Amino acid sequence: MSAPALHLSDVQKNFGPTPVILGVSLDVSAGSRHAIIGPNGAGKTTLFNLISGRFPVTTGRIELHGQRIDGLPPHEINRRGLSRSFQVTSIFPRMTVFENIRCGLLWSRGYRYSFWHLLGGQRALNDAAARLLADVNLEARRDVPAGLLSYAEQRALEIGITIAGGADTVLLDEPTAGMSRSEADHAVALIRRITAGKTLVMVEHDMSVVFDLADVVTVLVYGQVIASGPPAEIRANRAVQDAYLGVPAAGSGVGIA
Amino acid sequence: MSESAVRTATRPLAAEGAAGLLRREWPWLAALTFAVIVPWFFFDWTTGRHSGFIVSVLSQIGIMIIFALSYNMLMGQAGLLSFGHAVLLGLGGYVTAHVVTAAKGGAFPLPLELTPLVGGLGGFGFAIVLGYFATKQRATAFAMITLGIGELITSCALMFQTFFGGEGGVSTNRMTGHSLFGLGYGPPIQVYYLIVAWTAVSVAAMLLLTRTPLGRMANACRDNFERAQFVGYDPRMVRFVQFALSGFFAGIAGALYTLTYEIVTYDTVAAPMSANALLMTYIGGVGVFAGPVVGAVLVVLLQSWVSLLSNSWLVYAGVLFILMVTFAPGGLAGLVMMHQPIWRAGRLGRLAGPYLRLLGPVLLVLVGFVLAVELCSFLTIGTAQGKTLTLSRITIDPHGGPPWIVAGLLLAAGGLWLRHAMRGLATAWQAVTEEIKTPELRA
Amino acid sequence: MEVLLVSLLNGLVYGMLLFMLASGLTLIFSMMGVLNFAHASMYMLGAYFAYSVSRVIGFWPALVVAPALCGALGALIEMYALRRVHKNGHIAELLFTVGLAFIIEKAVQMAWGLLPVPYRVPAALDRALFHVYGSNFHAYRGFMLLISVLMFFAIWLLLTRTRIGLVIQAALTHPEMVGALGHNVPRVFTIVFAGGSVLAGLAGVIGGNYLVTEPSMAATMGPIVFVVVVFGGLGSLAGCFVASLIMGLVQTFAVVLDVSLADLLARLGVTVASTNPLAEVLTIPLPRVGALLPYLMLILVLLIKPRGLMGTRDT
Amino acid sequence: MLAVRDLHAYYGKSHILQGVNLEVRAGEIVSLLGRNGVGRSTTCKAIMGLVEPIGEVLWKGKSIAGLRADVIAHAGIGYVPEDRQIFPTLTVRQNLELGQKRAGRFGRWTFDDMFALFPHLRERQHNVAGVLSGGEQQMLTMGRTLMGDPELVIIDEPTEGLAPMLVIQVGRFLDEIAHRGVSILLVEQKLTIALKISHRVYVMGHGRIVFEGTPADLAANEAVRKENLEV
Repeated sequence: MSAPALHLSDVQKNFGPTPVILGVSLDVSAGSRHAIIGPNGAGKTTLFNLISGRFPVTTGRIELHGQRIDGLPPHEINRRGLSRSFQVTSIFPRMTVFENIRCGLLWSRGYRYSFWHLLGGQRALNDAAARLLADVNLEARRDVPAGLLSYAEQRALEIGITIAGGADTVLLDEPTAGMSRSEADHAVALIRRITAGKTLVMVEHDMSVVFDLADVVTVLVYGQVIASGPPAEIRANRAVQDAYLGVPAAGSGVGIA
Repeated sequence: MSESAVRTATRPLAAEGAAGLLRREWPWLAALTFAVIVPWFFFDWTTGRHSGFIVSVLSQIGIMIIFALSYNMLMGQAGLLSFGHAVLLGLGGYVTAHVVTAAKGGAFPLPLELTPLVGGLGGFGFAIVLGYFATKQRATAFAMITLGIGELITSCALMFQTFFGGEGGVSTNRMTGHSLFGLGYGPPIQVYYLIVAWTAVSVAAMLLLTRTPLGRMANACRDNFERAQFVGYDPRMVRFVQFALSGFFAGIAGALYTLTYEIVTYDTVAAPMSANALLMTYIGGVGVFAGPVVGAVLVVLLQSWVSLLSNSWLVYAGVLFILMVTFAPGGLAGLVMMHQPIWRAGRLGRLAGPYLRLLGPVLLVLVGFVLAVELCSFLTIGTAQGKTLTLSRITIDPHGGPPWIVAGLLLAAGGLWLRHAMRGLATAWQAVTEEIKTPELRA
Repeated sequence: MEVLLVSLLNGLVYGMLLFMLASGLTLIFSMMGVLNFAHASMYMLGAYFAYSVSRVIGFWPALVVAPALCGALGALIEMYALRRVHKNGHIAELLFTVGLAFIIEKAVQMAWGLLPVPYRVPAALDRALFHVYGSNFHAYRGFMLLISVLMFFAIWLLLTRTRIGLVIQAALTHPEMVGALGHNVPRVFTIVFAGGSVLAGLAGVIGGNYLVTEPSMAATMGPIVFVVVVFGGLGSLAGCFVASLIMGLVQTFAVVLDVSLADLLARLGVTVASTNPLAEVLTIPLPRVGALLPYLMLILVLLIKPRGLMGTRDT
Repeated sequence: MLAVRDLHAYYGKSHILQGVNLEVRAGEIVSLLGRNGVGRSTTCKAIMGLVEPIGEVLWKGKSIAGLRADVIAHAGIGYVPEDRQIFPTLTVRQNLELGQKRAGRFGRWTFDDMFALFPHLRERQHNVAGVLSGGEQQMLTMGRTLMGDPELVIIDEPTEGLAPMLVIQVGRFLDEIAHRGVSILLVEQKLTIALKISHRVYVMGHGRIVFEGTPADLAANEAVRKENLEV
């Protein structure tokens, strides 16, 4: 069995005095679709920031396909095939939508820091960018500065940039946040199609998206993993429901959908 | 300069090539032809020579265009605010001076036409050394390191003799006798055309640079350096390469400076020159590629014309800066761009009226302000230098009452009228923008 | 030995003067988030106002009037101009102060002429305070030290013990929240900007006659104050205090120690041949290199610790 | 007491609030629920004048839209931000002091009330606020806003990132201030608290209010919960 796409062993993170991640150990097998759920402020985004190298780990190890990546700068990790999106949309606002997507492609197509290639003439690159633009359904907004897009369109662009680099491990942080039902459905279909054969790790609040897409679900509460397994098992898990609702609500009868 | 180039590339290149280039880049070609023919308007047929003042101003404009554009490679393209860009210009100039002197001494037959390349490589080399340290940081820390480097090199220039020639600087003689076209480069007009050639080459190169992977990633790092990291680019390396290339073009400007004035002193590396780069680029417009060109032309013209008449250029530059920063942060090019949606919707005519009404009060305030400034300046500095304030042959006594009253009146009346006209313009602008709510803005 | 003690004292005096200038700049930076290029101009104005006022009503009243004038000017600038530029972003604010510095420099030349102004140390303090090992310590330097130390405690007490001080400290990091709690934040910004100008003005009053009062004094002092503020750590008063002292001592000792790199190498047994291309660099004596040191230190510290000695924020 | 009609707001060019209408009557507890990114925090900031509001915001019949935040605070509205924004360099007690509109003027709440509500803060009152834990910071920011004696408190996601035990304490805090006659506009993620203590509930969809009613109505309305709320 090849090394897991992602292997976390006893990862801890403190911000000043307050511990945020209290020893998380997690394996994501290659090619699997893994969802991380948990109440607001449980440390999901912080975990993504540790894996992607945005924040240094306080203690513990993170491995990508068996190679240690904790401590590497984000661009090194990205070049090894791990790409991530952000919970708070992070795009290039003053560049057009087409250019945003193309920036995501540049490194993987080997252009590196070239100042001798004229991008206008790079037919293969531009066609690939155009295809991606169609995938994320933003063709109509091709030459619009990304800052002018609506919230949901920016989220779609965010996903486009993340998958542009062709990374085999994709981390998506609340990809459907703020989207309407129809927009979310389209995004889910896109994610399914684009990450076929790749390893997907996703933070998501919308339970229908989670149970629709994920084959493994990990529940993170207050910086600790309290359960991990196939969706059906998690849904039935009593501890998860309590932790999730905070105090078991008396009489409101609202459980996990 | 949006990505229309992509569409033309898909059609057969040969037939499209020339026409497409012309259609898209006509402003640049028009500017180039203008630069070539303008000295001949000032040609004195009797003596068979061009007016020295005009040629020197035009040469300075050419040099400053390259310098301002190289500065905008950092500020506008990569979002890096540098307070020491003059260092790259000056060092390029010093290198050229030494190389030209060596070439004249017969060490190696370097044609003068290629010396700007030498200056460029000098600038490039120093930019790599200085850039290695400066681009480790960004934003304020970067700005402070460049300020430090600027002051450091300026002090060195004053102190060390061998390379910088100390207070006196390094002089050289451009007539090395080596030239590709057999030109002696004695008369300044020949140097001017060399400058025009190099300016055209540099502008084209920097324009194309904005369409390369590095150029685009520099914009990406400006907008959101964290996202750039997550698409595989090390923002520090992007800043470093961009800084080095910017040093190359600043070096070319430095070389042309040396060829024009045949002397390089510490003020080519000092803070005022860096402030000049900032002034030209910001007033021209940081967000538009051609902005710094407009800024360079305007600032050089203003500077050379005003310094002829008065010695308070600094006040005018300061006021110009403050007005631009408060009312037009996007610079002149930014202002023009703001009118683009209205122009595209064909409603620009509606604004013509308010703009014309604006002209009167602006002139009034301008005259009042200049009068007041000149009165003050002649009150103290003028008397010290024994000059008197003459306005079209009427000598005005700064100590007397009336001139001050006139200045005060002009300013007050002009100010009120201006405020009224501005309000008129604002309402007209509001009405027009309301009408043409472009589809993109409607979410 | 006595050279050491005297230079130590002089270094302290110069350091404290730098602190008075730099402290105002650090406060304004933590509030505006951008460096105020016109701060050294306020220092210059303080000296010139003191010169004019002291000629009319004497040095002691000028000690109060001149900084007050600078404060008033600072308040006007913040309220009627800087506040409007705020919405155009940090770079616009910074360039506004650059334009302002241009105007003030020229206005001073117009008002007081191009040549240095004879702004002298007041007679009462123009004598030796005490002798140390044969050379005497000038009374005026003692006075400067006294004023700057008093100023240091005044700022410290104001910021930590008074309500307005707490509001300022809070507004420096969370202006929006302070507003939402019912405090008039724009007024706080004006107070901080005016306060910074008062400090710079006061530094001008007591520094102007000690050094030289001339139109280019802002341009010479400006970069050094930037170095101190950034070296100490942007936004940190304590860092600014330490950095000012270090800079004061370095500048003073550099002038005193007449030694060059070549001498040091010679002590290590390496003689520098005059033909060696670096000969000039190695043989240049320290006093002449004094002007370089602050910038060398700035670049070094920014590379090792981008936030400076005790900085809290880097942009 | 507070009436918001057809409120719009923009961040740069993106149109976040697309016509929000809501009301809070005297002594009432109203909850504002909805997904991340639908504009709940923006609504609070627009009312508080921290973001430029386009539309009508009436406080006791008088329009306060677009006034400066401190003027609105003086009118009697308190605001507890989602990211707490405690003043790290000041002590806990000094943070509370800054909550008071005038020096030494105590409205309904004195220091002792605060320390009674949050015993933890009494021992830590002279510590610098920067070293407090997440929960303690949440208590401090709520206490600080109360010190200004507001008639209406807008609280943005007080339970975010808090351990279950602390969530209970926040619930108790909300009950306490309601009893002392302070109206509350609560923006919350967890349905538990919101449904338990609110008189009325709004649910926000895409920059717009998509549901208004009592907690019981919401519990019964499967569709709205499915579309707009995640658990």
